[in-house]
Amino acid sequence: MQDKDREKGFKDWFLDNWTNKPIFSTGIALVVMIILQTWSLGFDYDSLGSWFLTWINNWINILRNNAGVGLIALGMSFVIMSAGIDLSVGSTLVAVGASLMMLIDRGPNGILINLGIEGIPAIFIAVILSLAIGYFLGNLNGLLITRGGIPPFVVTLATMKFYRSVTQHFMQGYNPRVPMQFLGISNFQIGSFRVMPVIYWLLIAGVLYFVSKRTTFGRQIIAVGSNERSANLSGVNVKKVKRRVYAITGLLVSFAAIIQVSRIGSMDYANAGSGYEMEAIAAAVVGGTSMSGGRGTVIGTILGVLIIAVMNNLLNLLGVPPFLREAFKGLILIGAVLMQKKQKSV
Amino acid sequence: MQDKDREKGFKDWFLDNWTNKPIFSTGIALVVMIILQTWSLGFDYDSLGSWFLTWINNWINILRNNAGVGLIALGMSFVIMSAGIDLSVGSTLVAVGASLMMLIDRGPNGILINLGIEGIPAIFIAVILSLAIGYFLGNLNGLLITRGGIPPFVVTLATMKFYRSVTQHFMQGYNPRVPMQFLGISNFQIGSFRVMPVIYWLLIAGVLYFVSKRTTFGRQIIAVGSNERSANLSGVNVKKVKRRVYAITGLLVSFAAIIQVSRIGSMDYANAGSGYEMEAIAAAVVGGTSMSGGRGTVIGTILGVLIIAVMNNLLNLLGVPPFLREAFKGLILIGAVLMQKKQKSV
Amino acid sequence: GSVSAQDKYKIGVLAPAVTHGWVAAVAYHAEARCEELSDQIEYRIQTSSNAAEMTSQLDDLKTWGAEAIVAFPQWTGMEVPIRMAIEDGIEVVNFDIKIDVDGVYRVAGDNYDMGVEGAHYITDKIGKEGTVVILEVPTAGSVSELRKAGFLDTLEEIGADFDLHTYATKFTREAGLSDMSDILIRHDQIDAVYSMDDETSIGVVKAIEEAGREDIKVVTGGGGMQEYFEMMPEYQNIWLESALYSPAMVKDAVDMALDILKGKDVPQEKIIPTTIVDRTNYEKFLDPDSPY
Amino acid sequence: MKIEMKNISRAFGAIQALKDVDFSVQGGEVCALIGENGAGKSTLMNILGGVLPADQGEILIDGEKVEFNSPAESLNSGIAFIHQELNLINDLPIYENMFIGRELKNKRGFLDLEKMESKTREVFEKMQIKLDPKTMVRDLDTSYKQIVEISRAIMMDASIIIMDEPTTSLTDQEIERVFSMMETLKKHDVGIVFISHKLSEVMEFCDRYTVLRNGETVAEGLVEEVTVDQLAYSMVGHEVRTESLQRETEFGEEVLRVENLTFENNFKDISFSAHKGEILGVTGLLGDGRRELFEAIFGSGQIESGEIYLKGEKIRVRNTTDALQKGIGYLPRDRKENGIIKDMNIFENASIVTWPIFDNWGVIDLERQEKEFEQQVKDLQIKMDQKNDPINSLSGGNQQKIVLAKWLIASPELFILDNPTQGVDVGAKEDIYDIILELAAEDIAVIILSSEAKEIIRICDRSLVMYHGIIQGELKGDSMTEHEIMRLATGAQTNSRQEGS
Ligand SMILES: Nc1ncnc2c1ncn2[C@@H]1O[C@H](COP(=O)(O)OP(=O)(O)OP(=O)(O)O)[C@@H](O)[C@H]1O
Ligand SMILES: Nc1ncnc2c1ncn2[C@@H]1O[C@H](COP(=O)(O)OP(=O)(O)OP(=O)(O)O)[C@@H](O)[C@H]1O
Ligand SMILES: [Mg+2]
Ligand SMILES: [Mg+2]
Repeated sequence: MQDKDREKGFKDWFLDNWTNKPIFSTGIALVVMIILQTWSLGFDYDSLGSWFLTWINNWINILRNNAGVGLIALGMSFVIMSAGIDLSVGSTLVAVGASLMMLIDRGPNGILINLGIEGIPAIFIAVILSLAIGYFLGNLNGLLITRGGIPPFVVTLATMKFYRSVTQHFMQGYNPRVPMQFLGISNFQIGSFRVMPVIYWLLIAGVLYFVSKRTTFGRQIIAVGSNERSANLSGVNVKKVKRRVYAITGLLVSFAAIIQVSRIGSMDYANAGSGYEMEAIAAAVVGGTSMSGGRGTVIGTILGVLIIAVMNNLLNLLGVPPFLREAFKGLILIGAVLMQKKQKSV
Repeated sequence: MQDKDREKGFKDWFLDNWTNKPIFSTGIALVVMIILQTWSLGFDYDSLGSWFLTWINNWINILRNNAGVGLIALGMSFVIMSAGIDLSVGSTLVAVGASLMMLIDRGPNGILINLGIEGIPAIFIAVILSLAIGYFLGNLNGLLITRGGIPPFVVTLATMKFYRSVTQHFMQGYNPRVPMQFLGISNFQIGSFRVMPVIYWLLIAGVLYFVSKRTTFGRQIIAVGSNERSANLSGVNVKKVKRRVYAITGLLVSFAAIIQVSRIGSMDYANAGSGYEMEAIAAAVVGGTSMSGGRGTVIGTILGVLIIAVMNNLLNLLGVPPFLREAFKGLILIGAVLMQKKQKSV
Repeated sequence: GSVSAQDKYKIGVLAPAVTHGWVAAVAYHAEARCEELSDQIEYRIQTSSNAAEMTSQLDDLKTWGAEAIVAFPQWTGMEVPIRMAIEDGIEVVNFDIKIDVDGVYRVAGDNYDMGVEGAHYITDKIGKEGTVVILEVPTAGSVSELRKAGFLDTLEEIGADFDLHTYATKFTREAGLSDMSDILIRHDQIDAVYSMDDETSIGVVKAIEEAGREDIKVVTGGGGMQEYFEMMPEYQNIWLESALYSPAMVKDAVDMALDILKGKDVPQEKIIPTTIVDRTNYEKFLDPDSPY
Repeated sequence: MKIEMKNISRAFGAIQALKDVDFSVQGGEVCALIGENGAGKSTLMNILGGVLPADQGEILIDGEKVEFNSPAESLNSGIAFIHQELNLINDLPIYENMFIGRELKNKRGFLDLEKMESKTREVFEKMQIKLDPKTMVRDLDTSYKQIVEISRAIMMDASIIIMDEPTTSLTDQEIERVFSMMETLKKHDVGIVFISHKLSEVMEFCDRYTVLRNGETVAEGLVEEVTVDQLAYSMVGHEVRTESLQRETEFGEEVLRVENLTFENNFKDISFSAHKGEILGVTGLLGDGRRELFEAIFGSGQIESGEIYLKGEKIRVRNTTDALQKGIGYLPRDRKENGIIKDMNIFENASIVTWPIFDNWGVIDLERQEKEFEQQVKDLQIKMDQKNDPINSLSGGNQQKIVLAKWLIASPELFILDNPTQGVDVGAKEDIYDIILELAAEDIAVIILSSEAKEIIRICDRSLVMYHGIIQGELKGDSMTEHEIMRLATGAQTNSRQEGS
């Protein structure tokens, strides 16, 4: 009797969370995918230790490879929560990456080296300046949207073209050389694990979680995205909130650029970051952010990034026929969202 | 005195239209760009005749080259008006194009030829079937969105991957040969002008204009996109309207695929139609469609397509440095939208 | 149509949109060469991302009055529009992906041959047995398909008995890095990686390094990227190879177009054979001025 | 604090909404602002609230000239504003909505959510509102939303509170509580501007009144010196009928019968029927579940068990389109969220329901729609400029008339009206009652949902009173009194044995 009761207790708890907490069902979707993934790693009871090490390494790979997009997705989810969109993230990444590399370049054109600044101070200054540049570019998006009264889609489509194009134009034919020390930012090892990007991602996500829950700005993003008119009538400075959301996204993109440059030591201006806008939007939406604004969470977005990351990882591990890989991605994407709590329609 | 009055009349008329009719200001933006473009063709008073011929030919090129995207943009604007989005248009184009080519293929695997059907009947059947396939693929998007309760962004991102990937998988290494007669669909000349695609575009746009203004379905799209709840409580079958919007977009993409295949005589499954979703969305938004639904017009979208087309044409004619071309596109895009009536903010 | 006889020739270049490093380098070289020749020619360079867009640019070049066109698609299926251009009396020089139309001049490396050379290189280094990972790029269309076909056909011809695993990736170092790190998890033993592009290969090498793996003996590449060349001597345990398909070849295509307009006698086809670069000979190909 | 508005004028295109209007209010008094629909009340207050700029005129606070360019500026000088249409953030919980724009922070500058929640709880307790402050506003019914808005304004420590029709979806019980809160505020020297079409409220609660008609002040003075009839007269410019509408008619056959309808906790085991020519009222307090019940009958909500019979035939209503085709009409409450399509013009809003009914092969029959529309504009005396002006350019009451018009054009056999006279002025209210009576005379079964007991008594032949999702009792004829309704609505058992029919 008691047993049955306890069982019912769990079932009720589960159903209650399932229907009322979107994040819960997103989490379940992720768990199901992780089970699939674990199984595809060929669980082997005899050599549990080495199997587990592989499992851990696989996860560190996943997290490290997605730290950059993960940061961008967080910014994107704020933008979408405010009922906007930012297509320029990939191009901002390239612009910031190029500036960063020109700053720390050890070649003849390196900016800081020509000013006589080298070593750790140079790296420090370059990082700060890159963050400032990203913030500035994001802020520019925000200004065009709020002061110019142009739809976010158009503004960021335009700057997406502009930022990358100008970067390519100025960087054509020049390959900056990044100093070895700089690579430590991402490649520093803790034990035998290269987990720095993961740590940055989680730290920043923690800060943003706090910002979204516990600051005026964080809550006003939701107010503005949910009902701009009501927010304005309640005395919220709608334009300021919107502008800041884009600026912060620019800042997060800078972090991603720093991680990316310090990880690979170089950047391909034509291609780096291309398609990140779609990946970031997809992660946010899979994580429960509503494209019409007002709804979304930091944790949901992180889960969304992980669902997409595990999906890519899974397909590589399973060795799906290359030309069908994207088809499977499509199926998994729909499956993962179907598994989640249904949107209330009408 | 009278003169001044008349002047004031014009000014008032202009200002009134400018502030109250979004299409008017969009039209003005287009006119400004056409003036720039005309000027860039190097107006030459001495050889007016040949200059004019060049001008006309240039315009026929613009229209012909944008008929496909133009059709897709019309579908997209309906989708966006209903507060949805369709990212799968490019992939649907490839899927329909491949089916069409397999149907009329003159090689060993050609479907209709193997059934003993050739010539005009084969072309006729192939066209009808292609339209049906496009309608079906669009309808599938619609069903997943309405029955599955999955956000349009996720559904069409998934089918965008799925449709192209499956097409590539099946078409790998096979190049169908399109019969010469088929090329006539797009290449038939009227006088010395190859204008068939333009005619198709304008005819279909005319029908859609009527649908959007005068039919129950057309007006219900706006109702659904503006306030889904109110629409539902007014007896509108919201799910049906939404599903149909995607199906019609699929149909329009089929028309675009037929035009494209009959124009170029082949299709590259990896690249064809890639980026069309962005171009179509951009055209719709530049033409005054609101990303949050409820607002948009057929004429606005056509103007949007033309603004973007003239922009590309202008840049090609001016010979902007290739790496800066995209930067100029970005600037013109913002300029064109800034020139339009400002969105009322808050 | 061209109106009056002008003293400069009008040459148009149709390039793909710069979606990855090698293509960007081609666009760079094409522009640089046109600029050098600017006392003799007027030029326009257009970039596009698919056949339909390239076709409309072709129309725009006609409007502008191009007499010759250097067409450099990254996709198949430009035959009909190019045939129409030739019918309108425009000279066409084709670079890279083949446009199969009578009357087209052609300057190119050989994508198929790059695969052939890759197969020879790998069997040369690891013998005819072992595990080989092929990284193909479905999104790149025929470039990838040709290289892969050359590779597989040659393996069969040689009679190599590899355990082959094919994966999809992209021509970028980020994709190379992230996909390769998954592949390394899945396979405990890999002897060689057939990668088709230097950008991908840079990511692959980075993934191998991060995983601390020592079983991989060969990583191929394609294109001819300075950064990759410089990595070659740093890895003494892995043979880093690149099948050189120099983006600078596009200069020959521009020159050929000019020669045709000048009425000089030019060969219909100029195929530049694939050159293999690895740590034994990379120094010959280092060029501090190269953009790529 | 004393606020004076002097010589205020404001035009919207050709319409002169305000002409040289003076208005004032000061701490410790409640000033009623009344007038028929479209008289300019909301416009005047929007100018004071910084929502709209005036074309002309000035605003003085304690004799000093001020200018409000945004709602924030007006708020900051101590003016709280409850707008005619709900203005809450659906995606935030109640307690955060209470503090939007002036969030409480702790010493380190972070949000003090706990304090915001407990303060909200305090106010709710004072007002005897049983609401969990953590509930998402999205999940609240209109009446609860209105209560939240009022509580928010009350909590703001404002010197002046503008209330633009604050009580439209509240029941008498809540209205009483709101008034007692306001009484306290008044004692604390807060000034209140009170806009309402319920003149009894004005009489009961206000000190002064100002009447607007066509954008001009037509009367002002002290409330104690006038009668309801005088106020009504100066609002609409003619006598307003007050006699009872009770009528003696035979009802026809049964149109709707429901048996044991149940959905979760919203409504349980509901059985009743409605007949041709009958006007059936359904009332109750907040949370009685009547909206859910009738939305379900209209095909927009869910049903767990039970049956619906239409003209004796058992039916299943799959969706609202199906309901429309079967001859069921439903006028929802809360026009902003459920009734209006803001991107469509007046004419389209009035014809959306009938597009599929009148169309030829999918093509809208414009001529017929226009004819019907003109008729409704005349019957309902809708005050508007061009029929293709945006719906938002109409005053609140006129928007309500448009929403009503779209269903009248469809002429359903069974017509459910939820709060049909929300925000409608006294004159037009009578017109709407007449129309409802006419419908009944044409053998249509009419069901009216209302929280106003007076309205139910005035017009209905029979009424059902709901309590927590069940039908607590049925009242008819002389037994239909405010007292009896209130008794049932608060859960008391019925005296007679007339169970649910
Ligand atoms: N945004 C607007 N655009 C055009 N006209 C408007 C606008 N807002 C109000 N009006 C017009 O101004 C007049 C006054 O409207 P207002 O909303 O002030 O009326 P009201 O007295 O509040 O009426 P109600 O009792 O129905 O709420 C009306 O004729 C209305 O149509
Ligand atoms: N905020 C809430 N918290 C808890 N229960 C609620 C809440 N709102 C509604 N309910 C419950 O849901 C059911 C339906 O309530 P609802 O307010 O929707 O009915 P209604 O017919 O709209 O009432 P009214 O006509 O008074 O507005 C009731 O059982 C009520 O107790
Ligand atoms: Mg009003
Ligand atoms: Mg209620």
